[in-house]
Amino acid sequence: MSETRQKGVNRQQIADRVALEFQDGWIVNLGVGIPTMCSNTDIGDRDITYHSENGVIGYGGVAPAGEEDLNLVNAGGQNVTLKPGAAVVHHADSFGIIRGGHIDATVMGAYQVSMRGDFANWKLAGQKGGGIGGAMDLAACAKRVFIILEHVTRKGEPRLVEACDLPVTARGVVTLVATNYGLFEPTGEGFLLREIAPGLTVEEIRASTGGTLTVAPNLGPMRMAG
Amino acid sequence: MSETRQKGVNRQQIADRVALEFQDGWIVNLGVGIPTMCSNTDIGDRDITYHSENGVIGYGGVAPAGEEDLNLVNAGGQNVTLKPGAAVVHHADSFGIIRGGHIDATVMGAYQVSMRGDFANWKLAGQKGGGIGGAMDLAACAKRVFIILEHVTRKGEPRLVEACDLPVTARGVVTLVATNYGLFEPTGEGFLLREIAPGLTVEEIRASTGGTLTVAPNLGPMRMAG
Amino acid sequence: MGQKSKQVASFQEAVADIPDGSTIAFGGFAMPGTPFNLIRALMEHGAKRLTLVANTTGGAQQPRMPDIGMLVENGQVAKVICAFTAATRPTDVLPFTKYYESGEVEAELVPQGTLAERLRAAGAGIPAFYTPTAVGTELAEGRETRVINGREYLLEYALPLDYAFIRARRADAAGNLRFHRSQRNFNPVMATAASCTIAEVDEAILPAGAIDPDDVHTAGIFVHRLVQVPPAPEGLWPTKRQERAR
Amino acid sequence: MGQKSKQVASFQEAVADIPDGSTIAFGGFAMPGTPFNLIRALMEHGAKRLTLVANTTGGAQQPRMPDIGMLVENGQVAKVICAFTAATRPTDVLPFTKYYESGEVEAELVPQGTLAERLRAAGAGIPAFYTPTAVGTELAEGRETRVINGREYLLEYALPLDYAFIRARRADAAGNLRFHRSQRNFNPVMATAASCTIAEVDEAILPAGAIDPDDVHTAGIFVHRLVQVPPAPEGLWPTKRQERAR
Repeated sequence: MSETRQKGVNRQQIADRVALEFQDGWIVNLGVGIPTMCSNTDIGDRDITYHSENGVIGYGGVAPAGEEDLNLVNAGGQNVTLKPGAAVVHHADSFGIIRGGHIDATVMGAYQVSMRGDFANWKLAGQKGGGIGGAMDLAACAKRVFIILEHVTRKGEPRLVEACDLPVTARGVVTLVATNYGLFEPTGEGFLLREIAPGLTVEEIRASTGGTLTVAPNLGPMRMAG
Repeated sequence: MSETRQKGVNRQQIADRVALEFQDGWIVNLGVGIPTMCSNTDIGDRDITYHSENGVIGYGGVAPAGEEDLNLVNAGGQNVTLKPGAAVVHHADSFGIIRGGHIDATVMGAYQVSMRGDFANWKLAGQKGGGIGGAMDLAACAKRVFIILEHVTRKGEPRLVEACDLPVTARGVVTLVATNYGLFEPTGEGFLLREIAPGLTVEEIRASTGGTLTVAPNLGPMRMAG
Repeated sequence: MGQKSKQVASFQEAVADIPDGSTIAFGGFAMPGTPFNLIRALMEHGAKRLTLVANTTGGAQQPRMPDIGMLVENGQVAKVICAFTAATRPTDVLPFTKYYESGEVEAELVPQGTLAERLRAAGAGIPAFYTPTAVGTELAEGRETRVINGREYLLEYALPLDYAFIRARRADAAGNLRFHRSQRNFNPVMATAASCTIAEVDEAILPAGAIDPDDVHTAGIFVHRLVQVPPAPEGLWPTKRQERAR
Repeated sequence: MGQKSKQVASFQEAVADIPDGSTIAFGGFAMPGTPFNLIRALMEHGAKRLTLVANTTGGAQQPRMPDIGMLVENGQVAKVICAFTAATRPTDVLPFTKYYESGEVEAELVPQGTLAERLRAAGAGIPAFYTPTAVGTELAEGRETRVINGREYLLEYALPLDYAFIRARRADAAGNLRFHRSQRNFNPVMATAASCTIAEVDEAILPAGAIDPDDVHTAGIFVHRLVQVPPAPEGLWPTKRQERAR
């Protein structure tokens, strides 16, 4: 992904906008890629516990070079640190936490998200097999599913679509979508544009969005962290 | 139970006879009452791991007075000691061990055992409710179920019966029955008498046993420990 | 995490918001791990029409400690879900029995392993599972079974809780817990199954991070309130005695 | 217990009796907890028509370490059960992919949490359970679902293993194990699901009882063979490096 090619806000800004949703005391699972960048965002003194599929509860930032514990990684395989109060459990207990509804929010990347809240992120068209990892468990069971993606593909096609044509990860679960163009809510009948990125117009966004785009009465600029 | 009232071997001797069945490396669960006494038996250098429903794996004898750890009990609530190599798990994991077939033998008391290997030990006739505890899990899932009971009730009625008239704990699971009269195997068609206690005759035993009693071709005296 | 302590000042405060009709589980197997102080506070609190979940209904031990039998006698209980509604020895009569036999209180008798697994399932998002336990018994009568690989199994459902009352040896401010020996028993499992878990703790609450992450038995995300047990006689049940150094 | 040590002298000896057609699981999530030394020994051993269970098929990391992809290239594998048959980034091509796409090797793609739970179920005597994961997806097509309390769930079956290959930080002679940080991952769960669990261990094997019973992560009853990992370069993957003291 080239930052110059894409309009709107940059990747860290998309992550920042999603991180602003996190409320004090939440347990949050961040997917590989842009979602990981949510942990860089300054959201004041809100107390967030980050959970990783491999059973790490309460991890912090990436370990400084030379200080890595090689046996301590997050879901993306990065050597992370632990915050005070962290705990480690095994994989079945870790997914018990996920499946049991103990995760307040999961943030994931996706290929497509539909206006009914379906999304696809594990298998490309024509591919045999795929990479599911923990995505289906998180998608089906977290209290809130936030999706981060670039608004259009490299070919300029919409990723926010009326219905996913790729195999879905879960149906009807997405509550919020953040892209470089803005912040959206799948409503069932369309995508509700709640915030708009600087330099974009509603008409540009509508032209790049599949399905129906509606605009929130209180449409505002895309909120930034700090 | 009065020792003078009953014929045949005493309670410790019944427990001893069952303990002689334990093989090197076995994981064994002992029920409350006479079964607990199996851990007193000298079975040489055979390495037995005793498991208790509350998640204690590898407990030893009862703690000497004044040296009890009040937070360490076996299934009967006795303050026990731990052997080197012991481990503690929680209740769901402890019954995962039971249900998962990791227990080589469970030894339990019972009100009745049938010639098809059913047994009853949780509810008396006419009682509302009962005391199941871990008995149904152990009975259904241990690799071997050994039952210890006195051969007849206080009224002199057989406890080895053609079919249980009390509510059963599990069906078709009992592989060995030890009583003060001898050692028996439920075969489906009857009880096979394998060993006979001193002072008893086959005819006396037959008269005190429900269902069919058959006698092993190699019938021997009831084996003793040590 | 760990910025705010989960410690509350008293047992009264810890149970103050419990509404009538709640489903509450109590850890404990024999004496170890039983939240006697929280049970006493619940008796003082007076919440009614409760559904209680525990291994036993209590009342067999002497001297008598706060237990389900006492809550029943106090008129607070509608139903009990447990592995014993009677003692194993028919000669022991539990205080609970007379209320159960008269129909004043309802009971659901569940094999101990099935009880533990139903709680674990509730915490782990498994709505139902199959088990070989109780197949062919009175408990399976009229219920759904299924043959899998030639063996018959009983369908059992998750048992979610509103509250879990548990007891631990050690806690940090983030709610991470450690249990001592067989104090552990049902406590970690009930903690995962409850919307709100309240732990009474033998030792002084430590700062967050004082327990190594590899040594945590119950993760703090499952624990919502902590109360330190004061020394006897104010606090019930010896907090530490005669432990064998290994 | 604890009278006889479970330690064996070499990785070769630890895997010597593994027959063709076995189902073998490998612990590990990214690098931590992966039994690289046992995998290498299995490649030398040469057992064929294996069914392998793991989170991924491996091959993404550089330098390349012994993994499922290598066992596949070695002609030892009939089927793989895992949560990734392709990388998350479509541009990463796994060595496994070409064998899978050509049909030489079969694969069963399972969501990671369902995989962990199927293993846990096998160890805990639960033949089948319901889960919300994968409902409404391609993975649920043609399979049995059930509505419980108004929500749809998918029926999943236990996944029992012949062997589990795992890696731990510390062990005693009785087989009790401790893991360091995220080294734990699938390892304790796979250990419960296997008829024979073989653990490679970072540190020298301790006498039975050297690990406090409250500090055991995997109980020795689930562990059958222990092999100590020798120092690099003979032993694969640093046994201890740069660990932050807390």
